[in-house]
Amino acid sequence: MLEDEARLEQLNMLRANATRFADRNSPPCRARALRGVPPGFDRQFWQSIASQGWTGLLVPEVYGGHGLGFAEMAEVVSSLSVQVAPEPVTPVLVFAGRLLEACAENAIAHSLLGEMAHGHSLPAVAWQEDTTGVSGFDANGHLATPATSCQVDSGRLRLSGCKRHVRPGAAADGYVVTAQLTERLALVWVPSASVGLTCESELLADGSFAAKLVFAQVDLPFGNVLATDEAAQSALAAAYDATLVIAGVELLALLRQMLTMSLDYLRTRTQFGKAIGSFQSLQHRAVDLLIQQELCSAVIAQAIAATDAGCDAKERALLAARVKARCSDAALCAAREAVQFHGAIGFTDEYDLGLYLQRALVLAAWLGNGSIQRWRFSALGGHLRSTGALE
Amino acid sequence: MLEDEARLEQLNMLRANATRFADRNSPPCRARALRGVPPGFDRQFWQSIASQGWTGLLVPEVYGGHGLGFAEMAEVVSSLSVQVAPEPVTPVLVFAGRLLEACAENAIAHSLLGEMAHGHSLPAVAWQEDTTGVSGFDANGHLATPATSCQVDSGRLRLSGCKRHVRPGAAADGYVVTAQLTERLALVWVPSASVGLTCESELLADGSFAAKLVFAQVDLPFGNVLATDEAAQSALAAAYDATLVIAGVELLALLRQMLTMSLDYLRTRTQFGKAIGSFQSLQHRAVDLLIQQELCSAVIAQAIAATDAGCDAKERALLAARVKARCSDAALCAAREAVQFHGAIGFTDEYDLGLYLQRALVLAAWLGNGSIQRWRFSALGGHLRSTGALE
Amino acid sequence: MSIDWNAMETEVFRTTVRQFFETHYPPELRYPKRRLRWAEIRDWTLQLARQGWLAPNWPVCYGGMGLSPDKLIVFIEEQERHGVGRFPDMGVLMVGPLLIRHGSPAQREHYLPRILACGHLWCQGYSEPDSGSDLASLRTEAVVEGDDFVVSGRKIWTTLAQDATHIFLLVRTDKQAKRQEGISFLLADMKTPGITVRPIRNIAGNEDFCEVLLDRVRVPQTNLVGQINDGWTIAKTLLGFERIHLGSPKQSEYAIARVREAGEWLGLFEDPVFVDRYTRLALDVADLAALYARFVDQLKRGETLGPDVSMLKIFATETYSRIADLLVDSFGSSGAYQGDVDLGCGRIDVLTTYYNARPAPIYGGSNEVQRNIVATQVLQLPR
Amino acid sequence: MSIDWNAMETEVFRTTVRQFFETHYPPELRYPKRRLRWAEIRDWTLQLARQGWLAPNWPVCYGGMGLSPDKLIVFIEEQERHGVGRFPDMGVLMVGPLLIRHGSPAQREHYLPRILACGHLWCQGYSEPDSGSDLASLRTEAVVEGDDFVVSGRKIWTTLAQDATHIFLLVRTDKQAKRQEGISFLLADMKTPGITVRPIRNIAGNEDFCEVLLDRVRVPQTNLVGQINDGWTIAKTLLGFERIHLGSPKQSEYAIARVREAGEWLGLFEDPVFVDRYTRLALDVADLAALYARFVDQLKRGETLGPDVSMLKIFATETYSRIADLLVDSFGSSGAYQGDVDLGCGRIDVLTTYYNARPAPIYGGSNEVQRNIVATQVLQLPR
Repeated sequence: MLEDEARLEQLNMLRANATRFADRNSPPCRARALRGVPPGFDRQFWQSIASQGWTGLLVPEVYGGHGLGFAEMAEVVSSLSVQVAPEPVTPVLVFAGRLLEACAENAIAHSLLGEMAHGHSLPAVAWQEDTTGVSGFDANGHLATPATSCQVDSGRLRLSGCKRHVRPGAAADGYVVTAQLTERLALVWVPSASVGLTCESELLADGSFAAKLVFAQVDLPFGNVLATDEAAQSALAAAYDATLVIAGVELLALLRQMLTMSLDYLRTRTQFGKAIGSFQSLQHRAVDLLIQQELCSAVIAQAIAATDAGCDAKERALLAARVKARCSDAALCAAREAVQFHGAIGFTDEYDLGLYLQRALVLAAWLGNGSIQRWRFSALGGHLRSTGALE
Repeated sequence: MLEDEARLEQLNMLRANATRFADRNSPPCRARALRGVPPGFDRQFWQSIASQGWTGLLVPEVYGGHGLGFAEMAEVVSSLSVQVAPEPVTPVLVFAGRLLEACAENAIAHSLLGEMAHGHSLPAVAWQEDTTGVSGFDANGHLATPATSCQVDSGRLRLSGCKRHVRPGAAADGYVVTAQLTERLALVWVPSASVGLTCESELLADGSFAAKLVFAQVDLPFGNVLATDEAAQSALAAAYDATLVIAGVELLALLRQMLTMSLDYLRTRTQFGKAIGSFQSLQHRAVDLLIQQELCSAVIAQAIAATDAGCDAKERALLAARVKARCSDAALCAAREAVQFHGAIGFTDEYDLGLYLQRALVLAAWLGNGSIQRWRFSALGGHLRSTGALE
Repeated sequence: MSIDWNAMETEVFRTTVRQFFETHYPPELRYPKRRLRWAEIRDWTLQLARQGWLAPNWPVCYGGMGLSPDKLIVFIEEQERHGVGRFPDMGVLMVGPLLIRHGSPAQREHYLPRILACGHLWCQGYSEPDSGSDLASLRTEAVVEGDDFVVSGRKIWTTLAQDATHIFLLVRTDKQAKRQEGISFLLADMKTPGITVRPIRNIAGNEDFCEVLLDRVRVPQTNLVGQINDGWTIAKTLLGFERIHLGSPKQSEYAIARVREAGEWLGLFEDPVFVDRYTRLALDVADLAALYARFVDQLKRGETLGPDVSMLKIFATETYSRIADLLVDSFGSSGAYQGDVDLGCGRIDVLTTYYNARPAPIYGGSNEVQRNIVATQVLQLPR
Repeated sequence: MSIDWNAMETEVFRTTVRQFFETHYPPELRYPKRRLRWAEIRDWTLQLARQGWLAPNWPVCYGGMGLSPDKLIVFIEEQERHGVGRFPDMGVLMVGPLLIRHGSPAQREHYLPRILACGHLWCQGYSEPDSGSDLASLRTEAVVEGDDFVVSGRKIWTTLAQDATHIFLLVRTDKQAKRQEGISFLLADMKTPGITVRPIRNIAGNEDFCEVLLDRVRVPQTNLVGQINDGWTIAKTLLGFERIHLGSPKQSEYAIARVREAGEWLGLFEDPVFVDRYTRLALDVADLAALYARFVDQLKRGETLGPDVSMLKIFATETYSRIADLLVDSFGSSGAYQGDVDLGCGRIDVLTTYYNARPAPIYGGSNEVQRNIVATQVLQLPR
């Protein structure tokens, strides 16, 4: 836990800053206006995020960043999520960012990381290949070897295959692509302008975009292989787990906001001569949402502390799956209940609730939804551990 | 449906009679007193059931019964179940009774049926062999070939194996046992006094008993084979399905009674200066139980009408599985909620609610609980049918 | 034209109706994802009108088909089975039966033929921003001035008011009276000065509903239906088929069929966990249909439905909602794709089902209110 | 004897406690299925007393261990981990802390040593037949006559009153005052004439609870704790550790371990549907433990718990209940067997878990009342 008083102090300051920044610069109407208009977010706003130093928050100082931890990243992400800011902070800075950092011995990764830290580049990760995304995992719940293949031909690479569900889609400056290289996993950097790469945009529930990428014999220098084999495996697993946790943070922020909006409505809306919040059945359902919120919060705190402390890979994977499972389901449940609490008004486009509901749909589905993460938890063997661990 | 006005009239009369009989002769305190004392029910009371003509209700007139249908049987069973009468009406009269009737070309079955119809004999069915009972079904949800084997040796039978969950246990006068005879299914009659048969009693939640039967080379005349092969299969399947439906009727009666008791309590018990039944959260949960009750009732009515009309075996099996799945889960849910509605008093032994809860546990588990029946429904292929069938 | 439908064998009638729908209903409009706009459904509606089938529920003498309850149910079943979209049917469903029962001869003579000719399209002005579940608290006011009522207020959740030519309104005509006793029932032309329609876009991006602003709208006193201050009672007589309609298993049946399709295309039936979840819901739908059939039988026997019919609406909409959740869940990483998800072998629109299911427990009297009704009126629990 | 436990390293303290339990606690009494009776747990309790560990929560000066909150939690955790059964601990948990805070010197001097010596075993006389969730409506009355209160009424759900030598009572001493303001706190010897104990058998066949009938029981006025009519306030100060105790994940952890065992023995982990149901609940338990740990940390930091701690009790007991249901379900046709079900490789008592889980959402303030508390006091929803 965050025993360190100084860090706690710093976290509180960061939270206050981030909240102030997001409140001022990113009211929900900003998100509303960006829906469905490619790229689905605002690159200028990304620059102002960069000015806050947040694009480099997780990046070690040697690569031009601030070298802070997940606890700090969570504060930033949470503040932006409360305002449904559509910028791809988690996919770029956490998923791609952690991956690049793990590969930073590679010159390209090294330089990309610096550019990302300064807000000049938006890398994305392309790993899933099927409709549901389930083929992204092997029978033991680990990340599976992809079908996308990478052939070596006189010192050059030829990449062929197809990737799906890539966020932030066509707006990324390039992709860290998982591929098979001589039957081993490789992480390959593919700039978005590469010849032979086509990118199809898919509109998501919240008006943001995901990409379907098709690689037709994309020709790349050999140096674009950022990592292979076990190094690639462990980099990918670590980045994926971290992203699950931060996606959980986003989902929790959405849940919190939906519950807050609902409580405000329940307190003020009157029907049959009294505030509807005085009706016991609604009260009890609101309490059940609060319980889910606090469960999310508790397991996220546990996961962030463990990840920041650097626990072993298995433990980290189990915690991350737990976070994503709990937060995905809880946020969708909150969305459902919030609409019901509000009645018809909650289902109108002009009321902000829909923005949260739609973002929750996107984040719950991303990277593996609650059902998939619960299955992963058991496939990883987590369900057979003794749960009697208070110490 | 029961278009026939005369039959409707007759059903109403039967219901009134059965209700009056059960109310007068079988208050819950009778059931209470019989708990845990072998045989777990009252053979004299069985005689008075016989005097009403109910032991022969389903039995065709040619075998000494009344040849009535399942709709009539349901009325009798329901009235007795409302009073938690512990007599094994369903296991004996429906499960064993239907089986014997289907085998009535066999002389032993013929005579047993007549004895049963007159209340002189209590046959039981022994078919399950494992702890959970799941091995009683094959991968397609049909009744599986048993491991119990029957060898033919110079015109005699030798039966070896083990059967479980046999109701009414040691009190039965004999067992229709499923066994393998030259790799085919056979139904074999084993009198309870047979040499080589040992019977271990298991106490059930409601104070009644089930038997574990061990057959150690039990020697029987060949004529005790009541049916083999397809005749045995279809007799067993039909009897099993009918029993599922009538067990559903029992469960519904328990549910109804638990809801009635709860509503009475909710209307009269005051806390915080008002009847607790005025608290909205309890009201809404009571409504959810009512919905489950009515769903049970609707699907039972459908199943009884179809069974009485003689629908095809597949349709019958699907309906029976649906009935047992819905009624098992609904009754257990009602038991749980009824205790919660009542508070601590509902969990005391002196309050009758416990009798209903415990009987519901027994009946829900018997023959395959809700989860197992839902699985069977899909294994039988029922889940892939179009559900759009209003006509 | 004047066939005695009720004398016809049920199955013959069913076949007749089915064939007509199969022959004439535009295939591209089957199972519409949202309420169709007048421009889309106009041709079909006019064809129905020409056939004399626009108002199956009206008596023959007023130009309807005069169907008995059991035949009417067959008609509706066949509509649902074929996925026939609703036209703006408030005139047929609500205004016609109301005027036949409570209207003046002049009102009947004026309005009924125009409804049948599709000249008048009606919308319903009941709900208001501050009276959702608590309709009787409505505040739109009508004051008598000369020969007119002058109506001011706001109506909301008015289905397809954009397409309507007329609106029927519940308005407050006596502010002193107890809630339900000061309400009257008025008919108004949408072209009357002072009426403004503002479509409301919903989360799914459709504009099924509108807000209708009423600013000193002059409605002739002759447009009052029934007695003054008797509007609540009159409006209540319109409930009937409406109440069972909300509990129809059709939406759930359609949705579970989408899950089945998706399951087959995605190979999910290999996964026992999916099969388990799917089967649970398929059984809920099947058992709902059994319960629905019981209420339909009641109607067929000519009986009226009691407050227990609310059970259907509760279970139907919550089952629908659970199915929609399973559909989203089954699609995994594609579960938040807008529009059709391409599965190679076919396309399924996941989110539209999700969006349609979301407000189902709200519309037509929220499930909370329905549960209150069942608790107090059926279970006789104290208020 | 007077070791400064709080100065000890946490892990050293934990090991010390653990070793003591492992060495001395009777193995056959580990994880008891029901509350143990005095005859069963007596030897162990006396051993704890001899060790000076009977009252870990009392200050050293009164003969307790004087543990700080974090050490006390370790002590409780180790008890739970080893499955140490509760002795009749109302004297230690409730009466001691209460007398230390509100008792007279004479009361402290008389009662505290006797509790520590196990000479006095206390039970709690709060609930009444007509005041379940609504404790403040209690009607047992105490009237002053000479030097005594004369007490008449009925107490119910009194845990193990059969074994108790003394009872502490909430009684009404002012019938005119507002509900909570006319209540006093009395101590009584169970041997006083007029006290009758009637054990109440529950569905599981145990007699954990009793009814205590009070018929003109004379209680000396010196047995009044605190001021007259101040009993409600005094009783409330006893809440604290109690409230988090009800939300402990231990019962759920124990129950899910039984499901795991059953699953392994029955081969159910081959069945993906079972794995799915099991995993869902295992995650509920794990996340409950995470939330519980957060509240425990609050206590360890010496903070008091707010009304939000009720969340724990709600989720803990309902998770427990769901696990018990899964256990019954997993056993299929053996799910209704009384007592141990023999699985060849081992035995599991299915119904005892089911029975223990059933009233968990009722005891200690029903979950309905807990939800009311959270709704109004935490979520600030209107009453």
